[in-house]
Amino acid sequence: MEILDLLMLVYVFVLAIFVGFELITKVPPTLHTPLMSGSNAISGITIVGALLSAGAEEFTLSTILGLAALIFATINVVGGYLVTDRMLKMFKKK
Amino acid sequence: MEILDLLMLVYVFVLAIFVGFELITKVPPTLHTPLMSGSNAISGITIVGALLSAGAEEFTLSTILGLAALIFATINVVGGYLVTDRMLKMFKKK
Amino acid sequence: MQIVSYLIYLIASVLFIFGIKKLGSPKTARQGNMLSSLGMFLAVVVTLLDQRVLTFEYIIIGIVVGSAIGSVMALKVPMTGMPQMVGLLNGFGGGASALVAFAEFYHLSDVHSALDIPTSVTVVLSIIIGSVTFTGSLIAFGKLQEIVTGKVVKYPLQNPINVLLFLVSVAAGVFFVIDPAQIDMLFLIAGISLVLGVLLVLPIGGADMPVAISLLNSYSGIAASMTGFVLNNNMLIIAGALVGASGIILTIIMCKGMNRSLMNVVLGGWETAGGTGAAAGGDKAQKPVKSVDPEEAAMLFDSAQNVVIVPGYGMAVAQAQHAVRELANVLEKKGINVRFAIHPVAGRMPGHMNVLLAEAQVSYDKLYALEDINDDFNNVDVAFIVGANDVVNPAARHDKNSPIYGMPILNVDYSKTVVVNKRSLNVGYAGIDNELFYGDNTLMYFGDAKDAITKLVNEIKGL
Amino acid sequence: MQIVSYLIYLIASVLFIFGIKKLGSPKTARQGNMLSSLGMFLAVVVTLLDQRVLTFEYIIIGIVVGSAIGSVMALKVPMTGMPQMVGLLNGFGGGASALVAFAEFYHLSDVHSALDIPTSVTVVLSIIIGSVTFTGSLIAFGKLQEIVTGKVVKYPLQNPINVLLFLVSVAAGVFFVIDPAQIDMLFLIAGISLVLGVLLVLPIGGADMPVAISLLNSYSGIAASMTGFVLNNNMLIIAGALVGASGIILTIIMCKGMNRSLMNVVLGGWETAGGTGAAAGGDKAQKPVKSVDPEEAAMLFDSAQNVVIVPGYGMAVAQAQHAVRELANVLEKKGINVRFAIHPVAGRMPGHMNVLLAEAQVSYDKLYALEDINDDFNNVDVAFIVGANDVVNPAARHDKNSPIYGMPILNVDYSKTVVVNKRSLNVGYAGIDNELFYGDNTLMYFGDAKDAITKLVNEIKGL
Ligand SMILES: NC(=O)c1ccc[n+]([C@@H]2O[C@H](COP(=O)([O-])OP(=O)(O)OC[C@H]3O[C@@H](n4cnc5c(N)ncnc54)[C@H](OP(=O)(O)O)[C@@H]3O)[C@@H](O)[C@H]2O)c1
Ligand SMILES: NC(=O)c1ccc[n+]([C@@H]2O[C@H](COP(=O)([O-])OP(=O)(O)OC[C@H]3O[C@@H](n4cnc5c(N)ncnc54)[C@H](OP(=O)(O)O)[C@@H]3O)[C@@H](O)[C@H]2O)c1
Repeated sequence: MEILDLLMLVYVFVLAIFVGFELITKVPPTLHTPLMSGSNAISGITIVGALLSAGAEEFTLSTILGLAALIFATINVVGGYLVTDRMLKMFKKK
Repeated sequence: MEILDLLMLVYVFVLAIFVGFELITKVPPTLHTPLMSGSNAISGITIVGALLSAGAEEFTLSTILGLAALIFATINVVGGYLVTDRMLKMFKKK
Repeated sequence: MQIVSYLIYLIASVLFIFGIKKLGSPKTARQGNMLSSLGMFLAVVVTLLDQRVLTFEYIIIGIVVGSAIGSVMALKVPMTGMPQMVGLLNGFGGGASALVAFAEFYHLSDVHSALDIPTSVTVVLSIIIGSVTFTGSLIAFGKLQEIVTGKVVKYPLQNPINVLLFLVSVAAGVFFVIDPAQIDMLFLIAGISLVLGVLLVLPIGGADMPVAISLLNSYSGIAASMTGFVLNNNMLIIAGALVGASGIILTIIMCKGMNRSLMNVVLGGWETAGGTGAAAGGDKAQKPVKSVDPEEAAMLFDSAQNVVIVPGYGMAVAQAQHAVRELANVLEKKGINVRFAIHPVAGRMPGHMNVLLAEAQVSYDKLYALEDINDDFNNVDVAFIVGANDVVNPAARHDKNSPIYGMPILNVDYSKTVVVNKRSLNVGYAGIDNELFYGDNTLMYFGDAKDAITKLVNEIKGL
Repeated sequence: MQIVSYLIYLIASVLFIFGIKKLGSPKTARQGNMLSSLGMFLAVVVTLLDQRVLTFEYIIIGIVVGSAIGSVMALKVPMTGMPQMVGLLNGFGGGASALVAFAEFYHLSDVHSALDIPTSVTVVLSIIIGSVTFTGSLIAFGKLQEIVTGKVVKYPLQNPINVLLFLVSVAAGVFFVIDPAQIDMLFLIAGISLVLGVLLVLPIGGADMPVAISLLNSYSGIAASMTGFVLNNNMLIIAGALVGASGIILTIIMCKGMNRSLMNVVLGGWETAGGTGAAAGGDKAQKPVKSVDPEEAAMLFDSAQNVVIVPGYGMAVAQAQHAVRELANVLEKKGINVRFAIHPVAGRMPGHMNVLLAEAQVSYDKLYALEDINDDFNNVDVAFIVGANDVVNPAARHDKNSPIYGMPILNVDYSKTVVVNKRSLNVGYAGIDNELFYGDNTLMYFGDAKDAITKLVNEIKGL
């Protein structure tokens, strides 16, 4: 990877921080707990990295690490989205 | 330019649109006229492209076009920021 | 070296973002504009250090000439001329984008034999958008400055011709992308786009120009982004995207406020828009209105506790903002509570009234937005309408056949007395009659806003 | 092919953004969460089509096992256990990031001879952040679940040791970047970081855990972004940045609400925090309090017009949300106006009370935020405090020496009568006495919230 390519990624990072900041300051306190668990589920996005490592052709150390990472990340993703949905299902106006 | 590099730029574009959208919807109606002229000044950023073209070593068609572009863009930038500042200077609370 | 300039471009982008963020409050807005211009300054300085920049003579000429013209324009324009000014500056920005794309094309074809596909596509798009923005903005400027007719211009086969021109330029673009040596295609595209800019804006009514300008502003942002794609420069893309978003959002706000679709505006829908209202003149004479002279009006104000002033386009036309401010001062000295109610689309561009009143040094915390004051008109003794019309038309609330039905209006008719200052019973922007003028609690105070209010102030002072 | 997957990654990123955007309102929040999970699904599917993925057996095992564990956890956890749950999930996320960085290192060093500098830097950062997040979150979970001591743990040279460990891991990181063949360095870094995670969270008081968890959540987002840098994948960077921003903002909100600096929390500042408050017990006995029994309380409620219920951490401990909802129902049936006042840091995590009341099916439009109800307490007949303490402590308004001075509180003491339900006069989270309990218009209604309110409801029904 070239330093210039890295800088490209830094641009994306900085912009995404801005987007995140603006959107999250708009979430009302009522929804802060689901926000916490929902954004936590998003952080399970490393599942993508885990899939790449766990799916390598030969079974190497990399695969084992990848498998462990995959299990961890899947727990984070599936657990996070489900529990958030469970909470949000309860928010009702009558 | 590779298509993949182009996609990189598309990411930046999409994120910047989101940032712009979130920030601009927060600007109160009071400031909509300065917003219009201030953001117009920012659109003079093509001055960067104009500088690159106008500063080429040999005097070619590209230089002439660049010079014209530079004058136009400078008018946009200088005029835009000055007029916005003139307006904003007037917004006072007493 | 390139790394440093990339980093500084990043800083400039962040400054643009913060600049717009700080425009979110009148307190920080000026600082925001300065941050944004600092970003621009950094961007220019870094670019001058780029290895591609070898001679500085033309650059100095360009910057000096451009800055001189820009400064003079910025310092000379009267506040009432803001819509035109933004339109004109915008045109220059669009023009610059198109020129840069051309220059870049020449430069690249000197260096490489052929352009690759993404580059040639973005060159074509830059030229199309930049050229349309350029001539379109000039026409918009001309209309507002009354150099070009403000009327809705219609000609046979209008839309088919525009579509045809557009398709031809797209086709030419495709040819160019397939064979980037065909420079004629670029000229063809530019020519057609310049014509298209004229044809697209000409049909739009003069009073609809701010919408067109805001839309073109959005285009010029997108044109800057396209240039960013050509030059592979993130900062241009970000800055352009911010402007693009800003233009489109303001356009939507205006259309919503006018209760019309963008299509309707762009296709020159309302032929009556901005007209003198001869159409609605028919039954006007029949209905009786009550009118007051300066003395009677002064007495009315004098006995009020709570006054709300509602400015509209007429205040801008008459340049009456200073007189209005004088009125507010005089009333406040008498212990009367004076507030201003600002409708989101009063005047001819978003925030128009706010800028004028700021110029006349009215403190911005006396300016109330529609939703903040509308429930309070019941408690208002005198609502004073200065050159506003559509934004206080009660038909919007109940008359399903009215073209402005559904548009939110200021409920001035709920106050105890309404005093309306305008020159006649003529219609406003939407070209429709206003039942408010015939209301039981309405008094018309005819005259040019500036004159009439100056007289009123003198009367009140004399009491 | 790669173009398609880049595009779909872009779509997934946009879905995450929209998902969080829609969390801005309770009406669209659920849909937002679904959009976000759809984004995740797309990301997974596209990755499976990547040319690097060649065998699916381990993937299937991983997904099945992970999904099973995740679903069971998500469906079994009681609503009161949310803080722990988030902490635990968060730890898994951090662990996964560190493991991926390792795996990627092995993979890359199989393919190329040496890693380039940006890659090795990001590998090191991923491992540090991921490992700290992993063990830190596990300790936080343990503290909340009361497996690990909830006390503020202090040991000699605490900060020097942490700084030293951190410097050692940075030094090891530098060595690794200089010579990426030194795999031992990576193990050293991982080991130290795992220890550091434990040492950093252990000193923090149990009641401060939500702040720690939120901060670690932010770290795990940043870890995901780092992984994105390693894999050169924008989507990971974007998703990670969103999470990073979310975590840090929630952390700041909590610190502001508690009127403490982040440093103070992280360094385990308040030793008394979450304690039983023996310290403040001294002069408590002297001052007289008035207390009521269920019957008297019921009569009070019965004669009220306007009731505001203020829930706090005690409601969560007692799981009294259903009883509270029952109370509101009974009162409403009698024509009494019942509202809930929710302090921003009531309970132990942001939005804690809202989730519990939502679970008990209280409509969210009956829940008022501090700024929306605070001016109205003058008109309230009975303010009923259920297991809240610090968030209604008037000392925050006037006692400059109080640790919570300056923190915004609910002005319940302005209502005609205040009824406080808790088990004793013990202190709450901040470990300070509450003068509200001794106020003239305050009545204490002692007892566990669930029991006490159930009794109250029965009495009211019997009236
Ligand atoms: N603000 C925006 O962003 C924007 C953009 C595009 C369109 N618009 C449209 O513009 C309209 C704005 O409403 P508005 O109520 O402000 O204006 P309006 O409805 O256009 O009415 C303006 C009134 O001012 C009077 N006037 C003109 N010159 C005057 C003078 N010298 N002294 C006193 N009065 C004078 C005119 O009546 P006389 O001729 O009888 O004096 C006219 O009826 C809306 O329909 C809106 O949709 C707004
Ligand atoms: N929400 C957040 O994000 C967050 C995060 C970190 C820290 N905090 C802090 O947490 C505190 C929250 O304030 P708060 O007023 O909600 O809670 P609090 O001040 O901690 O007080 C809770 C009270 O509930 C009572 N209680 C405990 N169990 C009970 C039961 N079973 N039945 C009835 N009452 C019971 C306790 O008194 P008895 O023992 O006498 O019953 C205690 O005084 C603030 O200081 C805030 O800064 C909040």
